[in-house]
Amino acid sequence: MGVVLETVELTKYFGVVKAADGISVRVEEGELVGIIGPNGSGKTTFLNLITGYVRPARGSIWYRGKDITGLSPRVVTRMGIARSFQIPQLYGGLTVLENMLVALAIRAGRSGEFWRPLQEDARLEEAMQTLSEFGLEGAAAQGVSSLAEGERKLLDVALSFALKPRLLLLDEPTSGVSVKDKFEVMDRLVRVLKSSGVTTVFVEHDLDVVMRYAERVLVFQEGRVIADGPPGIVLSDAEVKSAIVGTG
Amino acid sequence: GQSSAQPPGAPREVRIGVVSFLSGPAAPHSGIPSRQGAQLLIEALNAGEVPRPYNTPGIGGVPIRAVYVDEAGPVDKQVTEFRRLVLDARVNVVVGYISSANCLAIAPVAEELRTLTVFSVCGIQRVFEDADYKYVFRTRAHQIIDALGIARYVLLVKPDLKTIAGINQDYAWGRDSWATFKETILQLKPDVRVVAELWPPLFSGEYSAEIARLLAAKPDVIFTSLWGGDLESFVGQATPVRLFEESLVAMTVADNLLVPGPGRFVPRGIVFGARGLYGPLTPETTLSRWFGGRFRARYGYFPIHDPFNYANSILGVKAAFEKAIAATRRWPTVEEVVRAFEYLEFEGAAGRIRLALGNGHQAVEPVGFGIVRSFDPTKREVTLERVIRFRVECVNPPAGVKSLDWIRRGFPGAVCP
Amino acid sequence: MQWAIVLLLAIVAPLLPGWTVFLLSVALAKALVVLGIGLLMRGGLVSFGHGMYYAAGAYGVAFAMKLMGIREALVLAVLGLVAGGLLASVLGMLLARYRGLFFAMLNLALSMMVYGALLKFYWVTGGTDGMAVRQATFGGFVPPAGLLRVAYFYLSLGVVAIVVSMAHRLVRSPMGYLLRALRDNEVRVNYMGGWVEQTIYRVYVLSGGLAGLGGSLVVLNVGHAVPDFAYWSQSGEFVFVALFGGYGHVLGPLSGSILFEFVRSYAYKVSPYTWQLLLGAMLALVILFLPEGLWSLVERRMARRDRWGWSWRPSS
Amino acid sequence: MLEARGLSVRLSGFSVLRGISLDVPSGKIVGLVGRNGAGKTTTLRSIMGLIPAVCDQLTLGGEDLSALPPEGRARRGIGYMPEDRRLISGLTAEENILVPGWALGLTDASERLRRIYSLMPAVEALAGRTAGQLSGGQQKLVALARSFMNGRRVLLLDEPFEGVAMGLAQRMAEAIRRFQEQELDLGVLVAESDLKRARLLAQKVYIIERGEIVGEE
Amino acid sequence: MTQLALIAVGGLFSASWLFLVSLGLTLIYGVLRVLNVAHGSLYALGAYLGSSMVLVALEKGHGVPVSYLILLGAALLVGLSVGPFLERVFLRRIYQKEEVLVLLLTFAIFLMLEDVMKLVWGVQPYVVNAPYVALGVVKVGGVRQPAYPFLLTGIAVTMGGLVWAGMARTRFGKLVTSVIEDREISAALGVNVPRIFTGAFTVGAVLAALGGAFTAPMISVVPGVAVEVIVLGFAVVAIGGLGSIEGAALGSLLVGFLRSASVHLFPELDLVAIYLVMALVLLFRPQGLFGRAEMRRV
Ligand SMILES: Nc1ncnc2c1ncn2[C@@H]1O[C@H](COP(=O)(O)OP(=O)(O)OP(=O)(O)O)[C@@H](O)[C@H]1O
Ligand SMILES: Nc1ncnc2c1ncn2[C@@H]1O[C@H](COP(=O)(O)OP(=O)(O)OP(=O)(O)O)[C@@H](O)[C@H]1O
Ligand SMILES: [Mg+2]
Ligand SMILES: [Mg+2]
Repeated sequence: MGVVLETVELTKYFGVVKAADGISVRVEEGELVGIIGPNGSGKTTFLNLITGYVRPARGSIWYRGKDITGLSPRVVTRMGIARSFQIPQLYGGLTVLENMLVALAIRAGRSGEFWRPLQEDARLEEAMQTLSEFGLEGAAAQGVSSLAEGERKLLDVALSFALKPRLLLLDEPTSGVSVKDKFEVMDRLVRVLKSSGVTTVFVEHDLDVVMRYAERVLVFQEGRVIADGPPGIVLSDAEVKSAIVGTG
Repeated sequence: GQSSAQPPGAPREVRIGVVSFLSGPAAPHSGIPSRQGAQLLIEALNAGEVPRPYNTPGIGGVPIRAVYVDEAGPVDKQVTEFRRLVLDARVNVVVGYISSANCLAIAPVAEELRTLTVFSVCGIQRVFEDADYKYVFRTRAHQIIDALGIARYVLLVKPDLKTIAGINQDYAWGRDSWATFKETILQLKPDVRVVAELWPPLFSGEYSAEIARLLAAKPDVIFTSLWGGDLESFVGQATPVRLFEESLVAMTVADNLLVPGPGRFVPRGIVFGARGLYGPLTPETTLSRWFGGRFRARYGYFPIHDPFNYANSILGVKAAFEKAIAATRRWPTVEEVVRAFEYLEFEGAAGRIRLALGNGHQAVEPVGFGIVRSFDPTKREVTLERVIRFRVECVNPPAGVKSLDWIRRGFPGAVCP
Repeated sequence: MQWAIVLLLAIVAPLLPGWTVFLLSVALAKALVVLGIGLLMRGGLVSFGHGMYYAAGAYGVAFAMKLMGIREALVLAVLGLVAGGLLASVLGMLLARYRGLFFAMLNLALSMMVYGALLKFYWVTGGTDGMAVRQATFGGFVPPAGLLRVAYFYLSLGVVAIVVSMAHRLVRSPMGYLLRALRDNEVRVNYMGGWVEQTIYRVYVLSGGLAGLGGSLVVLNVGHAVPDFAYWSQSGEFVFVALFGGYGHVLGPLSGSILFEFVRSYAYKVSPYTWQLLLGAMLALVILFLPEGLWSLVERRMARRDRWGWSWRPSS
Repeated sequence: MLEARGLSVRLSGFSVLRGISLDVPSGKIVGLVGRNGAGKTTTLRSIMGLIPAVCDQLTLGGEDLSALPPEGRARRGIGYMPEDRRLISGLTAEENILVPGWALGLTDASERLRRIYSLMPAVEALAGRTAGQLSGGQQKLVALARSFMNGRRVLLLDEPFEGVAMGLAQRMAEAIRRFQEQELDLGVLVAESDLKRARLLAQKVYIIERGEIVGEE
Repeated sequence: MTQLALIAVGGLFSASWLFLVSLGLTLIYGVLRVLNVAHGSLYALGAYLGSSMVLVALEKGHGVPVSYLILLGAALLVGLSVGPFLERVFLRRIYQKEEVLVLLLTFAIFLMLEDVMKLVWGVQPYVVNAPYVALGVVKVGGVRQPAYPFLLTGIAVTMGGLVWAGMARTRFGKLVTSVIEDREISAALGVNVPRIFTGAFTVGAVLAALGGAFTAPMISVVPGVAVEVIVLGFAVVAIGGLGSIEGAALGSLLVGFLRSASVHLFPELDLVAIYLVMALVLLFRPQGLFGRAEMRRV
């Protein structure tokens, strides 16, 4: 079991706001790590830093022994890190299916291809299958701009999942997804991730979800990691409790 | 009797396409006056009201029908419109064109479509110096006469001139005009110094920086080929700071300032050119008196060069047709008209026009200049002093010689005052 | 669909009056430029400077004839393509970083500098007077006068047919979709590992090449190249036609270009004094009531037919 | 206060809402609970006038709303918090909250702002920051505060707690309750996907499924 | 020394004019996200109406001093009537569409207005330079310079200040920001979206007409004056950063001074000066001098 991801003293201030204040974290191969913390504690920023959307002022990021600090999201993604977004990032002008097909085509390195149609049979089949894993097969032909918020969220996760990453970063994957579907989707997702050995880090506010799926929990507060450990232990910690329930 | 009867084989009407700027910045001073001239003449021809030798109605007794087309728009548009005129509107003759680029582009198309085409205003010498055309004619002299003539003029009225400057629009007309002027001056008086060469963009309209530079440089003579709205803006901005008193300003297209419109004026003391003997320089002939009078009565001002140029083209067409009819005693083919047109010498609306250059397709003309003594804004007339007219042989190169070569070689064969 | 239209055009062309054939040839050639601009627009990039590639094609032909004596039509057309593509491949390196109106304006600035250069180096380019282009040959032959226009027409039509069918493939290919995707959300494209700049660069070079190709065909038809080809208003017109026809479908630019040329010619004809009013009014109407372009009319029609077709099936 | 009868919406050929009827009485918090895509957002948006809807009746305190444009409905005192936050990213958080006040020319805008801050101190801490840079949850908070600005008679809250950490969610719920106590006859309609959470907050809950109300409790 | 002074004064004049011409453009872009080609037409309308009204006044024997007020009045008349008309009849219908589409609609309006002006004012040129001449000349470095451009400078500074204060400091400005960014949610928050649009467009139209009206005394007003103004205005606005008033000011100064310097030092550059500045600025600061680079929040 190697270290998949390691951050060293990651620091990023936005003006006076300490979005990351010396974050050092290590994630092992195959782990399923949950991140919790009050709003504005720097969770999303942490994912932005890892994937190169935001550059750290200080500190470094290592992925499988390689320094990826300062690399662009594209390069980072190409190295096998995918992420989903808190605010779904979709192609508003395309249908659900087309969104998925684009993801698959890029993953296969076919984005420069201009003579064969996007909708190849094999690709179509995989797309439909991935969509059905997220319960979106019914909406395949629908334009994404008319999706309900929860469906958008699911599609967003599905798109990052479809990239077959080795490290998957999910930003609040189930917020907006109704309670009934939440666990169903997570169950399926986690099963696949586990069986294929994908290392996963997910940000979540719903403690039930964290308790159930995370093997390890990081608690963020004001840009720092204030607790790190198995969910049962971390969530019963008094400091953590006050952080989660206290200031916001 | 004989003259008003139609020859055998005559069509019901002769269709003439008349192309000039009807919109855009070239319309007010050039395009619209041109159209006015053409329209007036065509109506009078059809009514048989034009004095001799054009007193027969229409062309060979056949009435003329004019189709007016806007010259504004890109060159591919012009070519398309030309084709539409010929192939769809079925005109027999196309007359007009003001922009040199359009003339250059249209000429080969006219050849292809075998359509008699007579250029009216455009002045670029390249048309007939660089190519031979069969169906294309130009009934005005090329632009060399303007800048060359005005150079000779300023040397005559200001023989001690030491420094010159130029302000010309940054496009072919401005470049060519300045080159001609400068070359001529330096050829005739090599010790003259050029102190400023300014190139405002076409239609820029704001010249305060240029004027300041000219005032600071204090050249003896300033040459400008500005025309239309640009010229007026320049005049408007240069007058209050007394540029025209500091330097002798020579304008080749000064007659543009005479087009009616509120508030416009001609400054005193400038060298006034009208691209030939037109406007206030028009010689007294039966036709010029008639045309000028009619034109003034109808449009409220004495015609400047553009209406005269368009009228000349139409008169040339009539003369050529009727010469051909006289030879064949029937309605002529276009080739017969072309043959009659070549080397034609005919009575223009303001003096005789001779097609002496370009194998008989290109006219030569005299040119004249004067210094503005006064301007009457109600009649839109200037009084000129020290008027000098240069005969054809002085300002036009001989046949077969390219204009610029002719200047550089020191005007061999020129006959000048 | 596109082949049907090509076939139709090919058959009726020789029967049409001469000036219509000419107008169609020019419209077809310009449709290539519009198509290239339309491709970029699918990626959310509007260029107000493609006139420079159009001019590059046109002047490329003029220089090839003047300096190298090349007269073969097809060779000249390819030269135009190369000229436009080359210029675009240089400028594209810089422009691929820009989006939105800045992309539009920087294109405009560059094209105006090209325009300025064509003016400034007048001793080479003839300045505003432009450069003449002589008749081209077809396989070494000069077609007789009567057939010349038809020959040019078939040349344009052939080129357009090939390009349109290639474009049709392209818009349905991964690259075509990626273009639409990056218009909607570049962030997501990056996070899928897609290379936004590279895609834009490729399409930009392609569209520059198409503009050059269009320019070369236009100048062969028109016979004269002028700096105005690179003027911003010419570029603006191309963008206009792209919207007028609708760039959502590859046939949009084609139909838009043809219709636009006819509409404009018609406006010149019926009201030589106020053609701008007529043209402006027509364009305003299209924009207000058919914002997806004229082709959307056709598509709506076809969609209706589809639905109608469905209703015939037995209901389940 | 707010009464809707037979609210139906068709969007691009799909029947998204089919005859929804609901009451939001004054002084009450009403929940609207359903799964993803059930039509909660669509219901709220059509009450706000943002999508065309067909209905038998849509009244606010007896006054017919159906012909009013969105700004007219806002003027009648309906505060709206959209699900996807929709802050004006170019303005600061405080300016965002003030927008309804400026737009409607509310004379008591600054007084209301003070009240909002006292209800939600966390918002005051963000007041001067550019809205576009706030974190997802912070934006939710500001969007809620903004709906308070002109929500004098009805609040339409679309999944207000989604993406909000537990502690803050509790305080937001508390703020909603206290705000309602202050604005005597305010009715609140909360769209929620979590029945449990809805029950905690609301006195009455409608269950929506595939565009229809299938139950209430 | 003289040359330097002349370059400075010339640059200031040129800059004032450019700023006056581009202010309304940048405002309308900043507010409506509309790159308004019809701006040129409004400018031309201001020029035509200004000239013809001053002409009538002078003929009626009013003194020249009144003419400055008349120019102002003409600009207001054009802006307040044509502005709302264009906005209500045309633009309002397609705001939610792409920026280019709106741009091209304004281009169609521009085409129509070109001919409308021809029908109203004919094709004869208008030169009404009494207001220009009346202000006399001043000496700069021993060279006579017209005083009128200083008036332009004054107007440009005043207008720039007013608009800047109006946008940055007032609630109206904030509401406008809100409407631009999210029309739908603004309406739901009680903003009367149509009124904001009409208001903003009208202000822009008044500014455009003002530029035209006060330029008219310097130039010959002929068909086609609209065209040149548009590109120059666009260039200045792009240099400064779309929608930024400070940017337009700085852009005008840059272009103005470069043009003035090129006239004195290297006249060959005059034609391309403005595009040179534009290309250089956009290369090194893609968002324009004062434009804000926006990062999408994910
Ligand atoms: N313009 C449209 N065209 C077609 N279908 C639409 C359109 N807009 C919404 N829908 C569909 O209507 C249904 C209801 O959507 P709505 O947003 O109201 O759901 P919701 O209950 O708010 O869901 P969520 O909890 O995920 O936010 C969804 O299935 C959605 O896909
Ligand atoms: N681009 C930015 N500019 C300025 N401030 C920023 C930026 N991005 C984030 N911030 C600030 O940094 C802090 C951390 O934000 P972040 O989005 O990481 O929080 P979070 O933990 O994901 O919160 P939430 O749970 O609400 O999503 C917040 O206070 C936020 O306002
Ligand atoms: Mg977050
Ligand atoms: Mg919803």
